[in-house]
Amino acid sequence: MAVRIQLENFQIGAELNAITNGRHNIGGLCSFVGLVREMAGNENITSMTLEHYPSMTEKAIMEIEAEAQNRWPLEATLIIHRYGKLKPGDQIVLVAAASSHREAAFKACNFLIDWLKTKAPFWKLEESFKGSRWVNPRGTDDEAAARWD
Amino acid sequence: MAVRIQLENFQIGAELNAITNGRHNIGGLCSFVGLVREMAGNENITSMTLEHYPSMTEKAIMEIEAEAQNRWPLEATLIIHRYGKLKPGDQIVLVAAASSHREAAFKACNFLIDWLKTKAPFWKLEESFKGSRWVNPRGTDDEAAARWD
Amino acid sequence: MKLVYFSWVREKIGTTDEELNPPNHINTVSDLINWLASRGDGYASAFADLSSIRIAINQKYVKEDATIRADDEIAFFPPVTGG
Amino acid sequence: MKLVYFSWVREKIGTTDEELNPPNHINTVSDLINWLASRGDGYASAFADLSSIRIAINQKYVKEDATIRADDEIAFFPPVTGG
Repeated sequence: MAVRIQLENFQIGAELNAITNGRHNIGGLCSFVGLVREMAGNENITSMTLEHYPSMTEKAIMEIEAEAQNRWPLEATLIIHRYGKLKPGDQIVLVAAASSHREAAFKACNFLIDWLKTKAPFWKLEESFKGSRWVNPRGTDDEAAARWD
Repeated sequence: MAVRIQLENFQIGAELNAITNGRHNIGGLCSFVGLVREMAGNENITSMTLEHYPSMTEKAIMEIEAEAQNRWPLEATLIIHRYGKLKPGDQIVLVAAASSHREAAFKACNFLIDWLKTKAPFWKLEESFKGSRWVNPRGTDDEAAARWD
Repeated sequence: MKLVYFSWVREKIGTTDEELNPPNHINTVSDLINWLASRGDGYASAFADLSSIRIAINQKYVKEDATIRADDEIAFFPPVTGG
Repeated sequence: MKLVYFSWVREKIGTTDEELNPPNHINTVSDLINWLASRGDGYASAFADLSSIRIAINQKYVKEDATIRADDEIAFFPPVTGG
């Protein structure tokens, strides 16, 4: 039950351990880390800048988290989303869901990242030697998000 | 592309970082950690002992891993499975799949744990103050595994 | 009311946010968009394809037919690409 | 041939593994199971419900109709519960 929007990097191990430490009712912890890829289409990107809507972002993500809590019996959820200028290989986002059973953990984690993609107010600017361009949402992202409607 | 069967615990952060370190073509890393729950049905368990078939286990899991590699475009996979006597809250298994796109990472990770559940030669003995009993496979595990047939 | 812009909407309009007082007959987001588009090329370009525009009032997603009020914070931006 | 047992199959039979030389007419896993079940109560109990028995020959899953050879390692165990 935690949402953090931050410039800084995060330590996956420390974050995931904090979820399960001392908890004996968690049977499965599913997590997803999104990273900046070097290749965007056929182009090598040098950096990616994430813009967001500060006063809305946390609120929007907390609503997504609350929706996941409603849908599945979760022991814990965590969403950390970075903004600012990132380089290829950098971590962008960490999503985690813990439950007594693995199916709930998997589905909730998948749901969280799908809805983040299409509902969290972030915009990605890919920068290469040729210039910069705003990333267009992928149609597959809308389809993935629509699975949960 | 790594399978480890071990008595010792593992560090999630170190394991996942090793997958992505220096790799700039990974867009998504999905992982799942299975842990020992304190409650088994209505009973408090004091420990769980995992027996396995040493000469078969690694081979069987490598086949599952190879099948995942065949089905999805994966940049990396990792499966660590513990055996021996564990306590509530202890980590049992770590499964991770990395891909350029998140859908492949998610599906492969989910596939790996589903097939591990029904195809990797492990048996769990739950120990409580009332005695010990071998865990029966859950019907839902078979259904989950059958989704990928 | 406060208007805020993100991503290429911000770039086309040329500012991150502004305080504007539209005329009284501007009651909905749709009215507001038409009024803004008449204020200059940057706005017109930003709002040229409404299928690419998402709207939030006071940090909540709304549709173009939503009613606007004087003290609202109204945000315009392209489809989001989080995660 | 080498026979290995796990979980409650091992407990019922009372040993982790053993070297046995079944008679010549024992050609399949099914034959072997019937022969073993006739050797004592522990075996009979272990093989009482074949729907709960899984089989591997030389570390590969097989069905009951699989052919067995003298130098095989044949494993009997309940359905697995990995992960």
